[in-house]
Amino acid sequence: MDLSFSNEQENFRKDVRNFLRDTLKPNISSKMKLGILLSKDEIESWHNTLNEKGWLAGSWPKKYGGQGWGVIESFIFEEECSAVGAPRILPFAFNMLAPVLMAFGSDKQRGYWLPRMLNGDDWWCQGYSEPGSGSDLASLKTSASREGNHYIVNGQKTWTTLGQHANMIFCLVKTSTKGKPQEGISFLLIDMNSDGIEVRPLRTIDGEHEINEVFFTNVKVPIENLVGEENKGWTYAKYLLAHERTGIANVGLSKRRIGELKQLASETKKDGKPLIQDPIFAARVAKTEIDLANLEITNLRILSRAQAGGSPGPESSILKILGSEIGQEIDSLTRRALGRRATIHVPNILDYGYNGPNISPINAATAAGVYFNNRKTSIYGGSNEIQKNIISKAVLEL
Amino acid sequence: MDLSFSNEQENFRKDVRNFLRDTLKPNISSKMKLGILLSKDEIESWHNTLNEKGWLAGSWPKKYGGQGWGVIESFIFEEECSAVGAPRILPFAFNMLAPVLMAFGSDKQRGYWLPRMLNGDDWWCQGYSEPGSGSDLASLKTSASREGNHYIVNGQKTWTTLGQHANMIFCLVKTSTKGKPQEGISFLLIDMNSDGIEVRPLRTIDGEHEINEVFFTNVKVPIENLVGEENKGWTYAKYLLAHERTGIANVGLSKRRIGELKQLASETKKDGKPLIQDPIFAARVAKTEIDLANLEITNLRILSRAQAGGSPGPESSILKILGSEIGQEIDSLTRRALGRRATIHVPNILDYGYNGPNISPINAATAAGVYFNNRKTSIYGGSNEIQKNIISKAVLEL
Amino acid sequence: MDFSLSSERQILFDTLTKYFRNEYSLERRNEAASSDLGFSRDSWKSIASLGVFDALLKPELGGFGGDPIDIITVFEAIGSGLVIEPVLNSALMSSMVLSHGSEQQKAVSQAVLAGEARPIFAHFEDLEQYEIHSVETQSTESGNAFIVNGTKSAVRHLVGACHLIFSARTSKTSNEKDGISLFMIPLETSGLTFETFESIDGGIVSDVTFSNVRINKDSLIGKKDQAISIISEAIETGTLALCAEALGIMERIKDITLNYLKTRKQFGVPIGKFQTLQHRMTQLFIEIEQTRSAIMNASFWFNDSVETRKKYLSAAKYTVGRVGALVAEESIQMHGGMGMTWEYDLGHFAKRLIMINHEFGDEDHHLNYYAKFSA
Amino acid sequence: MDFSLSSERQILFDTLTKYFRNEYSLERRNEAASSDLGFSRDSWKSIASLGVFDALLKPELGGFGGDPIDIITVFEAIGSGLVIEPVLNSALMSSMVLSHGSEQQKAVSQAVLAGEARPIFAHFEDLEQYEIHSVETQSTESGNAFIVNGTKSAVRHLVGACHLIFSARTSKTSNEKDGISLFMIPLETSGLTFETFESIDGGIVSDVTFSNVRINKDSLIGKKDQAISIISEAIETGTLALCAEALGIMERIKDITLNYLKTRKQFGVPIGKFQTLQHRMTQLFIEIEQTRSAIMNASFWFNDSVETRKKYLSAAKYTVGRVGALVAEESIQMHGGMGMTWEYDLGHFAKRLIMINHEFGDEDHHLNYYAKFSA
Repeated sequence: MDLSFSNEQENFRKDVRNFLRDTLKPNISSKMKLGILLSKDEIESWHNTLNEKGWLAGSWPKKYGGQGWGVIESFIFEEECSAVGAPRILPFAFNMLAPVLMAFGSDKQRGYWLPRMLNGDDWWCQGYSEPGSGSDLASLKTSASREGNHYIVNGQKTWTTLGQHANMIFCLVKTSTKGKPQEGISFLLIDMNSDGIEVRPLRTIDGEHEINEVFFTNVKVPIENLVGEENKGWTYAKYLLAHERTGIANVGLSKRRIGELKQLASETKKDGKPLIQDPIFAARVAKTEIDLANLEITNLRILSRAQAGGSPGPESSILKILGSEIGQEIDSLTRRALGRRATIHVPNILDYGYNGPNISPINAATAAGVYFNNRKTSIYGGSNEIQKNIISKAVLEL
Repeated sequence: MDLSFSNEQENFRKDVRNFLRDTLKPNISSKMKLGILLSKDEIESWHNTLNEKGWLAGSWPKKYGGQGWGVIESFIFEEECSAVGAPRILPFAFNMLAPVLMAFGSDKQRGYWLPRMLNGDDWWCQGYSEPGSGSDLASLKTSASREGNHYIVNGQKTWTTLGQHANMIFCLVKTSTKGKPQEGISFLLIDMNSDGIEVRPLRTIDGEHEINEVFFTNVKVPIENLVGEENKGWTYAKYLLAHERTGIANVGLSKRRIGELKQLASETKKDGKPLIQDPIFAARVAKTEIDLANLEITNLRILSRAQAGGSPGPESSILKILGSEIGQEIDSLTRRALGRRATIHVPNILDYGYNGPNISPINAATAAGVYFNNRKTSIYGGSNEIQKNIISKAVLEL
Repeated sequence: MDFSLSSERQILFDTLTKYFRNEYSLERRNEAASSDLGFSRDSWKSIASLGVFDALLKPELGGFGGDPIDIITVFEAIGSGLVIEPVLNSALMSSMVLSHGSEQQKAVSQAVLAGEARPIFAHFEDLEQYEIHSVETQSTESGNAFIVNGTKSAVRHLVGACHLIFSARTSKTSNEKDGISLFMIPLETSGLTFETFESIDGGIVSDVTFSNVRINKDSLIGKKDQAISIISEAIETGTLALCAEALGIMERIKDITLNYLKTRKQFGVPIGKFQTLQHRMTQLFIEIEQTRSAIMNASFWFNDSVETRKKYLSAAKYTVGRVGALVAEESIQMHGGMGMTWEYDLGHFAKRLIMINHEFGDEDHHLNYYAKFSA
Repeated sequence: MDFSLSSERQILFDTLTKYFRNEYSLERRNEAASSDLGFSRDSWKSIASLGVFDALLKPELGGFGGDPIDIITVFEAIGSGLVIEPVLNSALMSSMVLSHGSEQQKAVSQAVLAGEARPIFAHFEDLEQYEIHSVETQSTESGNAFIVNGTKSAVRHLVGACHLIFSARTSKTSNEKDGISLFMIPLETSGLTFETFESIDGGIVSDVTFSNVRINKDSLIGKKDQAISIISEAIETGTLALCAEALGIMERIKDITLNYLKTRKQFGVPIGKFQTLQHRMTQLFIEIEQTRSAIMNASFWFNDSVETRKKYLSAAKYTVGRVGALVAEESIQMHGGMGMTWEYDLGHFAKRLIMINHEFGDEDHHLNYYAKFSA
């Protein structure tokens, strides 16, 4: 048993750190630290910066333009990015669609779509959830019927994160109503500029526009945009879910945010003394910090098992549950630390052209909004209830 | 809205207080405060003392020898008894069987059994649970088949509290296998001295002998010992469950015990200062105290609704859940307050003839044992999970 | 012992909840909340005309209510309607403060009753969390005037108010609870600067800064240096009201969530058939019942000794804080994605419920207070 | 980075757990626990002969292990067997303390390794909870001797020991951490009185009182007045061991409870099919995994700086305390009545798991420590 990183890994960490120091713009990192949604340009610009270094898809095999990073390298990269507030690489193309294409796509699909991802030619979004099927994904209703060389797609997707920027969407659609619900699902790549697609914003409770509804009315999709076999989409979706988990514990991000919380709580006061000296608040912070220190090891244990045995198993559901709960606890403590000023809600505080008053402490501008927005983290990507069902059945065999 | 007691009620409280001051023996109250199981003699002696005053079955109608107390009077009586550590009146005869006999028994049964309860002629125990049917009571298997003027009873009951002292047991038995499981159950009174009955002790995890297994092998029970109609026992059992709840919030008891806990925590030390001054421990105590203060009102709200509308409704499941949880939290804090000395286990510390060493603080002698023993309070009488099912279905209509 | 409302209060409660349900839609509320004023002048007048202010104020303040039970009755209804108008501050707390003032000052309070004035009482400052005596704004006597310097922080409803009522230190004493005075000035007094922000739960909050603001001596309310008990009483009354508002919100969230559990289907059955959700919903129900009990208790002891009042008030606000967070978070979680959307009612109730924890002390603050009073 | 045990340690762990499962039944354990000695001399010898002590002790103490990983490996196995013999105190902690002593004193430690001696180290006193420096027992120099007065409280396994190792104040200093010394005396030294009590989790605990006990100067272990770091190291090592013991117990409880959920039927189906119990069991599983991580972390940082060691050790003991109570209470609850009975295994594991929270600091104590070190 040895929990230390190898020399190579430590050197890689230094490289990442240096790279971030040289390339990350302060305004971007400030926005990330305040939990402010980046603009399309800002995200694409960061993707380009990473792509120039070859790190946009580090975990991809080298033959596809990646670095062949193992899970530990990916972990180190994400931890360093989180530590300084670098933007998260959008997962839809790189962590979700790409592994499916690599495993199940045709040579032609791989050869066409993967380079375009690296170049930033496409902005991908995910078409899974529907109004009537959240956690019960297999009950989805969007249909694709074959007509000649096309599928005709009808239906509605929802909860489509950043779909407003996307030109492509990968969808689960119903291609057959025979057998179990899972057996008639296919995996389709759809051009968002097709006739019959409408994207409507769906504001979240903090007032942000991050998610969308996507409506499909007789949308024509060429059959070459089917991934793998017809009616096998459920298998690919499950494969994708497993791959999606790698960074889901958010250890690096939460570490940075606990540090910021402690800093904040040393500036705000309770009965004349710094809040962080209040034994009850200090205990809340310490509990969260310990949970996180434990999660760091749990995360590495599960990842290194994945490293050895292929994709992470159902145990990775632990990471989703704990990662979201700890993140939400930090959100909660941050708004508590702000006391009465938590009510302030100025998410455009760092926008170019903002000419409102300064806010002190600046965290007050977004803390409550972030708290409410992040309630989503225990809901999306398979709610924590679904994760518990998975552990219960697949790990505990109940 | 007025939460105060009437003058009559306050006067009644004074009467109870005076009575207890005059009659309760210090040794008994000390045992109660340490959570020590009383002997058969001690319990019977206290029942006699109450009976002489007419308060052994105060909530019974006057025509049966009670005082016709309402729920508020019963609450006051129990609160005052708890406050000074008076023994609990055993519920099996007075709160469980008696209401069933009053509602469903024959005149002959009422005339025979009720006076004997008051006189202390019988010690009743309850024969509900079976090894295979705890929370799923309707699945019980003990059978009673009619043969002439008798039922022949075969089967096994378990979790029979203080059954080792009992000469009578009221049982739910299976008299028919037709229809739903609930429809073939009857309510039978059985003499524990009958041939074919064997009582075996069942030690609890704290080493105490309070509960028992009762085995029935071809036990003859006269048909006049059937209560109400054959196969209607489930109705009577449900009626009984509702009646059992009146004192179940244990508000008075928990109030006294929080007081004792605070006293204890002012004597033990943490880093040189009284433990009660430790902000974290003080917060734990305060939380429990607030929960209890809230429960006191919730209890009175539900009881006074019961006063108005007959028997307490399914809302009374709240009282069982909160009452047991708060009690268990006090158990937990008491052992915590004792620190390293909580490990000491001398439940016979107050026995006549005990010649072992004194224990300081004396709470250490029993605190851990009581903590473990009281894990039962969220299990018996319909586990807290069953109570939640009841609320969910009967109150929330889910 | 009687846990039901008197028939007059029951009628008031029913009238208010009916009004809020039928006339005061969430859509209109949110529209008003995002206006420049942050609430609706029309709604303010309607609420005044319903007799809400009369019910909240004692006869000596011009009303015909003002008992703790009146206050919790009205504010439970206000919570159920997610009312965003400044009833708490302008009608209740300002009137209580002004009742200690001059006849001229009391006249402002009378105008409130008529729906014609809206003074706002600003007390808390800067980064200090919730301690009532943490006042650093200075008001220094200078001839016939006071010169005021300082900042009041995150004041709700200040935009559109007629007068600013505020606290300031008028002398330094060894006891930090002494030396605080109260003042009322017109909002347009020169030297005041305002910074306004959107509030997460709707409406506008303001920081108001005094830079050598010269105010008349007769701006003083009551006795110099001795305002802490007036402030405490107003804030304690406000705290009781907030608790009841939170309860009204919780009851609405309970209804919304129960309805969702009964109608939303997954895996072919209503999700309310899943035992996990049943038990979690039951937990919420139990906690809400306990919250109601806590508030009843606080109102029952409200006119007892100061220590007893504070003790049970802190017990109630602690309970509201702890349960409020639980109810908001669990109800969103049980809804899944739906609970996260702006268009659905739940989120707006949840936001207000959480932010009530940030007014007049959160659960930790009040647990600590309770522990002091019950030691 | 490698999370697996070395093959030697894996073999040791497998050997021990196999032995405890096959040769060390719970029935025999409970019989030994309720004997006058409180444990079994035979089991003690068997454990010694299995090489447990060699694995626990560093080469300089006569063993060939002693790494933090050795300690957690052995003690997880000890927990899984609910072993009641004094491995922790007599073999590990006493040896660590004696390694600072004279050759004569070290010889006792050598006899332990051979299974022939059982000294017991008694440090904590009276009603103070868990602070290591809270020593009030006095040891006053008097010519060629020390005169000792005081009481050591609730000492496990003292009955049947050969020697008593204890701490006492030998001088008053302004720093309460200084002025403490260590001694070893034969248990039969005159002037010692013992009061023995049954322990809730099995075995015997003793209060030992010194009344003007005259002991030889050569009873002193190491340097006078400067024992605190020796004591701390022994107790910190003991704390790590206890954490691992708790983990072994949790894993057993998990297995017992999972088996029950899969086999016990109610309402016609295994109770493990009820979603509420599935989610609660999943919660236990997650928390136990986190506990294992905490202990790995504590062992990883154990030989780092004192502050870092203490920080992660407190994180682990806090986690063990919090999760231990949850696991014990939830597993009993999910069993229902069965979990309450003496004849079923679960309760005995649960009792030991809870009482581990009462040795070397409970969750509150260690959370507070952690907060200090991470401020």
